[in-house]
Amino acid sequence: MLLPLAGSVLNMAFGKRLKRPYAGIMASLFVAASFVLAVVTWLDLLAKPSGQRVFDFTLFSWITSGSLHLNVGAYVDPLSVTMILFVTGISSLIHIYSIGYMSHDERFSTFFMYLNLFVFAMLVLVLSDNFVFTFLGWEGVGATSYWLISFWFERPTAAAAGKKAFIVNRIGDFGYLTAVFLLFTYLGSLSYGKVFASVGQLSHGTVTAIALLFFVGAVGKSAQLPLFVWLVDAMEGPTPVSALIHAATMVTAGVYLMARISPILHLSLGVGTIIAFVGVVTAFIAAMAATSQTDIKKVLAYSTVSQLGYMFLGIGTGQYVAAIFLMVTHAFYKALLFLGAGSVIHGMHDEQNIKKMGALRKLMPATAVTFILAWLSIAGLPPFSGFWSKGDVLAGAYQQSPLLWLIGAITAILTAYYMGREVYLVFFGKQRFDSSVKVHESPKVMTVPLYVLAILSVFGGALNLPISDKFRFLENWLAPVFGHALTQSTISSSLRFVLGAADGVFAIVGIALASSLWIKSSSRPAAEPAFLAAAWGIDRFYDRAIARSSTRLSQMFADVIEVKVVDRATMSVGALVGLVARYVRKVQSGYIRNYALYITIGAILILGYFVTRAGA
Amino acid sequence: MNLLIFVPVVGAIIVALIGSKQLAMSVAKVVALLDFVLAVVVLIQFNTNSGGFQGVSSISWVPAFGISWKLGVDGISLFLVLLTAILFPIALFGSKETKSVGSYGAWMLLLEASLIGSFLSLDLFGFFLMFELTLIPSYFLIARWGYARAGFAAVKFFVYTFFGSAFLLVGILALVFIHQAQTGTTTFDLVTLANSTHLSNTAQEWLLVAFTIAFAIKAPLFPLHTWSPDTYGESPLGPVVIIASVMAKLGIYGMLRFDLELFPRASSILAPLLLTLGVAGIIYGAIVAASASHMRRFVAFSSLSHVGFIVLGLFALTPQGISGAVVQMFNHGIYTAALLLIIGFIYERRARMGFDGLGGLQKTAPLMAGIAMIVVMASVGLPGLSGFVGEFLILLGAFLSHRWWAVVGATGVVLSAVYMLWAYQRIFHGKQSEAIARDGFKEITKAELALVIPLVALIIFLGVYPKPMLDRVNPTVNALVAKVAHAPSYPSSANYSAQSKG
Amino acid sequence: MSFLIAQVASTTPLKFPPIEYSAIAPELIMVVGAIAVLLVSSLVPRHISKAVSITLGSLVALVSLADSIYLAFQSGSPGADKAVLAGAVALDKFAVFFYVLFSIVALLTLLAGRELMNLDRGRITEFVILVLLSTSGAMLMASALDLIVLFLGLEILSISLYVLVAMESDNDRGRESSIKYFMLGGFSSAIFLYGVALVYGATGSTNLGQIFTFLANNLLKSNGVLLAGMGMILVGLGFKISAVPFHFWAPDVYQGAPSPVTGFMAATAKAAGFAALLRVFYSGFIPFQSDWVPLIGVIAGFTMLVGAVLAVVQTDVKRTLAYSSINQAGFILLGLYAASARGVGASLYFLITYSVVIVGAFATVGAIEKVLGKSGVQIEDLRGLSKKAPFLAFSFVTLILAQAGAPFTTGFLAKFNVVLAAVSSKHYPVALIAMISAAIAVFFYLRMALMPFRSVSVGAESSAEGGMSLEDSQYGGDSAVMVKEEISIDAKSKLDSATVVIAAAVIVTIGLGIWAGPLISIANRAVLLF
Amino acid sequence: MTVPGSWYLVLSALLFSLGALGFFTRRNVLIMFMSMELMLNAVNLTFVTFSRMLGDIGGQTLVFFVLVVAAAEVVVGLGIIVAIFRRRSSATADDLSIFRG
Repeated sequence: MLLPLAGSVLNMAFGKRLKRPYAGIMASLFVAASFVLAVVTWLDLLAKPSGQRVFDFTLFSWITSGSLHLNVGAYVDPLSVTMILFVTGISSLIHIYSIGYMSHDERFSTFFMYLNLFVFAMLVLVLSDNFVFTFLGWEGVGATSYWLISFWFERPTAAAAGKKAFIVNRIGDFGYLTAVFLLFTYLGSLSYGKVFASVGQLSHGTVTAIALLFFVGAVGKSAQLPLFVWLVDAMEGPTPVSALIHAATMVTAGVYLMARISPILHLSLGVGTIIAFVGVVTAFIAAMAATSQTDIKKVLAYSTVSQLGYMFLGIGTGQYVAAIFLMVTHAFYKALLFLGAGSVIHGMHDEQNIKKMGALRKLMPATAVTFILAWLSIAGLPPFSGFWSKGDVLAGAYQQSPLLWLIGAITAILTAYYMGREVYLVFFGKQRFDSSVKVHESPKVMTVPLYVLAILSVFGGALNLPISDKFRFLENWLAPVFGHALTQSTISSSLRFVLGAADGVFAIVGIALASSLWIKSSSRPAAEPAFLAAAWGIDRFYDRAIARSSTRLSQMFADVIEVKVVDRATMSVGALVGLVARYVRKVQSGYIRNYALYITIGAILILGYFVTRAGA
Repeated sequence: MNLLIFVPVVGAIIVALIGSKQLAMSVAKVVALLDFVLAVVVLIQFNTNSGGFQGVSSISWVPAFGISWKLGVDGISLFLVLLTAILFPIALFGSKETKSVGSYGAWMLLLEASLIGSFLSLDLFGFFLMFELTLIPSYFLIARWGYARAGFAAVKFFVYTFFGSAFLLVGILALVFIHQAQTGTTTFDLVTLANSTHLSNTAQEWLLVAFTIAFAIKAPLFPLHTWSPDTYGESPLGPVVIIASVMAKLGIYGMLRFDLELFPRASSILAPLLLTLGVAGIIYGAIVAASASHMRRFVAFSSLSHVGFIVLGLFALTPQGISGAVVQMFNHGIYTAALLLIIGFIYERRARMGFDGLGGLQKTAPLMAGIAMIVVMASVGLPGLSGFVGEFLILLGAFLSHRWWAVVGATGVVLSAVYMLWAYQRIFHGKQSEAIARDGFKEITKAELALVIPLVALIIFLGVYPKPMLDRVNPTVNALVAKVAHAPSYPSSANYSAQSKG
Repeated sequence: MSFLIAQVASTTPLKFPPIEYSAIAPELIMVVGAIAVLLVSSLVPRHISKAVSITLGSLVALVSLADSIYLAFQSGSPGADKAVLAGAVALDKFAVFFYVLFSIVALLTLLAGRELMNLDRGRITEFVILVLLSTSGAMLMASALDLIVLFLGLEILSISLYVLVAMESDNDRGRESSIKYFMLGGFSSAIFLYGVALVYGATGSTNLGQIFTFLANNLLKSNGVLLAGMGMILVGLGFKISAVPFHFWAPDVYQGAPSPVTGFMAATAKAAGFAALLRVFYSGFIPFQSDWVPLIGVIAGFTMLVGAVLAVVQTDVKRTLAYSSINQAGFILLGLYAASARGVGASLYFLITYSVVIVGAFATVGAIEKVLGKSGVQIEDLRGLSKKAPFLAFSFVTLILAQAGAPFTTGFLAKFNVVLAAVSSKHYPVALIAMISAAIAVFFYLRMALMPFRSVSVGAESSAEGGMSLEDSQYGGDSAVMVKEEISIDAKSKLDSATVVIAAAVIVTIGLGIWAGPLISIANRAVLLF
Repeated sequence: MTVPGSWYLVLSALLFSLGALGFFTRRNVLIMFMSMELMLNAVNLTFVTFSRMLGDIGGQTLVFFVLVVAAAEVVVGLGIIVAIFRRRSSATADDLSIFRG
């Protein structure tokens, strides 16, 4: 866990002095090493009987006050091991890829420093043994992603996007913190072990409140409605960042959190339903938006939002394993997609508009092939990994409510469609860019990770095959974590098969739709309504309704209330003294007779006062 | 303990006598460093198991009134003394004054002595004396070495805070006489007054209000803060670091030490009022900071917001809240100082305090930007950096006792991100402004680095491993909380007399 | 003569009171000293008459001081406090306290006046004589136990002062001040006297002891006459201490009078007024406490506020200091208002420290006038003083800050003390007003305190670079004074008597500000009345 | 007829008030000065009256003190007045108002 931190620190210290690729290689090595360690840990746990696959250790005491005792410590259970495995695994690949991708950047070593730091924060997030230390990672990924998004700070949009990401995340954090406070208020402890052991004592209302507040946190981090806006802007960051943070790891933190607090969710009332609906609606809305984007990365961004929606659908319907399964496979293929897109952008010399591409499959064969594999996977075409994971989620949704399933299904079609659109526009059709642009395939250091990810995308489904219980590796592995919180599947295997088939059909429909529309043409305004391109105008609404009005409010406070009210209240006291003085000093006329008169008046006042006392 | 105060006093005299330029300043620096070493010695000798005062020394001063020169340190004042001792060398090394450096150094040392004296004093008279004394060096420092409108700012600062201490004095005296009426002895000794004065609730409330007005102005707590933007804006670099980081803490320290210690009952009765002010400060400061166009004023408002947090923790009256407040006092001092130093560096290069005309500095000064980023992140309370520990404890503590205030206050977490990042973005991100592109912008120098690195190191260390600090703070805080929680209530003076008979 | 007395004695035996000359020795020393100065200075050659008269005058003051201190030890034993001279004069700690005070002020004034009075050679003798005489008047006021003796003291003090104010030749400003002071002083004396007459009518005596006995033992059918008399006495004395609304003369007179005289007036006349006020009201009218105490509170409040507020808008240094002294008078009244031993003790402490500060401050102003070569120094004129005259700048600032009540000066303790007394008597509102007025006052004190360090202009700044180190040596820790004194004096390479006065004032102000215990105890013990 | 003592007191009070009135209505310094003397003499009358009423000789002796003091005051006062108005044509008190505010 500490390795990436060490890498980051080393990079901070010596990165400048190292020659270009070595900083990256060093960073990659550290992450790879932690991947190895993760594997070791996994094997360790695997060796134990399934009931005892938890181990909790404390590094040192962090914050102590009153009855509060927070440690820096790790809580290793199958869930966190799953997380670290794929986090470190994918991170390693992305690190390696970045060595190539960032090779021309001035601040090469800084970039790797941030990346390492990010991985560190992510590991803290998933390994921590208490809510607050998790929060450290939680915020840490927020901060590092802020740095990474605004890595190209000279672009005002990048700077703004980073800031936006951080702030929107903070809104979620507000929920997270409040939930933590509630937990501590009622349970007096914040370590996972103790909280989950005693969560049963809480009233339903409290549990529900806590669950909801945590969900708010997750919504912020995982870019769900209504806080998804930051993720799309975050595409201003370098593409490996998009791949790492906004596809594979950070955004899944929300899902992880929800899975982590499954004992709480399980006890809450109706929160699951809320989560499921938020998830599925997000999935749908984002998918719709994805259909009309022209930026290669924005399509992927909306797609990510949409996929995250699926994950929450899984969480909400109690299908934690399905959600995790989807998370893992999504990490594979989405990382692949992003890296592929990065490869394209790299090859096209920073062109991101898919309308200005086309026919790249010949020029960039490796990228094209891997990208297409990822597409098929995300589209949910059997037997690619996406098919299995999405299938699990949708099946769970069906069990909960056909309505959820229906929206999910429509979204599945849309997913296949918009990804198809992108693939066709980028790799097929006619070349729509100036032939003076010398498009080139990416170097090995970038393509090798693509291959690895492609393999994972294709076969990742094997992790959890619904064929028989024996093949549900992931479910069996995670079962001790979720225990009774997991909603048992009541769907008959035949229905399950029908649903699976339907999934396959949806994928095909979507792909067919895309190919019919986009394989030849690059411009179909009817299929790209402006309001979808603008993501339903939600972002603009925020900008108008919140950002601008709060700016105005702030200005008002600064210019009017502070200056004219608060400060003036102070200054007017001083002014009053001056004013009084100016009036009173006129009394001081310089004339003896006036002074004598005042003396007399004073005397008369005194005598008058005594008259009132006289005779008493 | 006495040495901590007398070393800078003697230093001030020597520096004033030397007078000549370079040597005087060097001596001042050495003295400040020496005092820092002394503070460290105190830190090392501090016994972590005790919640009471340690190293108490007492000399009778004006026996007629029971005034003594009594000093002592506990977990609360320890870190404030340390903060003072850390920041003064930095402030002195960071000062680039060219005018009358001898007087400058002397005033600075005198200010240090008075601040440490205030933190250590266990006698109300001594405290008040030192509390007042802080004003004089600061006044001269601001007025003589400040910027264009420094005279105005200095007077505003002085008169405003002095006005506040009027209430403090009357409050102190009233307390002393109530004590005298009950026990027949006149004393200004804090411990005696705290332990053997019986106050009715009403009396406590009045006294608390009187004390708190003074402290709230000093802190400054919303809405008594309007001296701070002007003062921050016009002060020279060294003093502003001290005023923002240390002197502001004096107000909060006063609330903690005197309000809670002397009027525990009234503290819990009036806590909602103060919590409301704190929360209002959090939000108000944040909102105004978001529109500040002047970097120093920006810091003033962000401090207002942070002070709101500290007060929130303080009057939560829970161990977490108060510990958080103490920790945050220290940490806020550290990162505010760092922030002001960085602003100072920028000012030195650009000779302007406005945000306008800046931008893209990260390009030519990445290291400075990186340090600024750490500081900014500490200030928004990023876990792992020092700001978080305090903020989290404060909010948690407040949540335990006054839930809704904490919830509203927690929005400050979001707001601080808004204004801090906005400011950062304006300075370091974006395209370089034309002026910057033309004139260039120098990277942080080694000398400057030497100033901020200790602060940054503290920010990180205390964020990751705040235990040493909490270990020292907690016993004191627990004792204090216990005291407040078990404070007897005398709804009226009649009850008291009944009690005293029985 | 003897036969005449014998004759009368034979018809109606007249009882002569025993005359204890030792009891009024300080007064006598002053008066005799004044005559001696007159004689000696007219006998010595003209060119040394100045030196002679000043030296002799100072000696007189010193002797008086020595005698006062001797008396202080005399009166130290309990029961030694007594009324002498047929009950007309008191020899008690209270009186002795003021003897000491007045002797010190006289000494300081003479020394300061030596350098700072702008006088013809011969007239310095007059200055010396008048100072000594008016001091004797003030002493008489402090020790008087009879209202008529009090009146005599008042007039001796005042008449000498009228002349002192107008002393400087070719100074019309001084004359205007003088006539204002004279006319209004006479007017208020008349009121005072009328008050005395009414009190006499009501009680049948002008002796404070008898008045007290009478009031304590008789229930007045109608107290109207007495109260009216009391009120008028209050007006008359209120005038002397420049309490609002009887303060109007003070700024005009302070501004116009020669600086050493202003300092003398501000210290001696005010202290004498307070001495009389304390004596009369606490030993005579104490049975009517409930009637006059609240009034004092109101007057104190207004005095503090008016002094502070009006000072804010002034531009002339001496005028500002005049308002400042009005403000201070309010604080002293606050001690009276407390109507307790503590309060009176606080007032006395305030008075003595204030006297030293104000004498020093006006001496400094006088010296500054001399340095700048103009009278009527404006606050703006102080710019750049720290470079021209670092010692003066430093002293000025210290004494100003002492008046503002800065910590580690006597001013702080003085204010602290009276507010303490007020609070101990539960006079919270007025105590608060006091502190608020102090906050307002701080505004102008600070303005004055900073001005010497302001540069005259930007150009002058750079040219004065050389003088910078000097200034540096001047401005440091408060307690650095004593050591620095020498340096700055060396720097000026001129050790004149005014400098000594200023230095002494500064040293006392800071020294006793830190080592505060003894003086407070002395002041507290001088309280005879409870 | 016998005149009650209180009549004298009223008279002296009236005289005193008259003096005071004269003091702050007249502008000629000399007349103001005379008004002041009138006030002092009103006081003397009061003293004498009380002395008679109380049958106490003390009050009458006091008058002598007052007279002496008043004489001294006259000397000094006139001296100052002469000094200041030597160079002026009138003796108007209102001219003396350099100092104000």
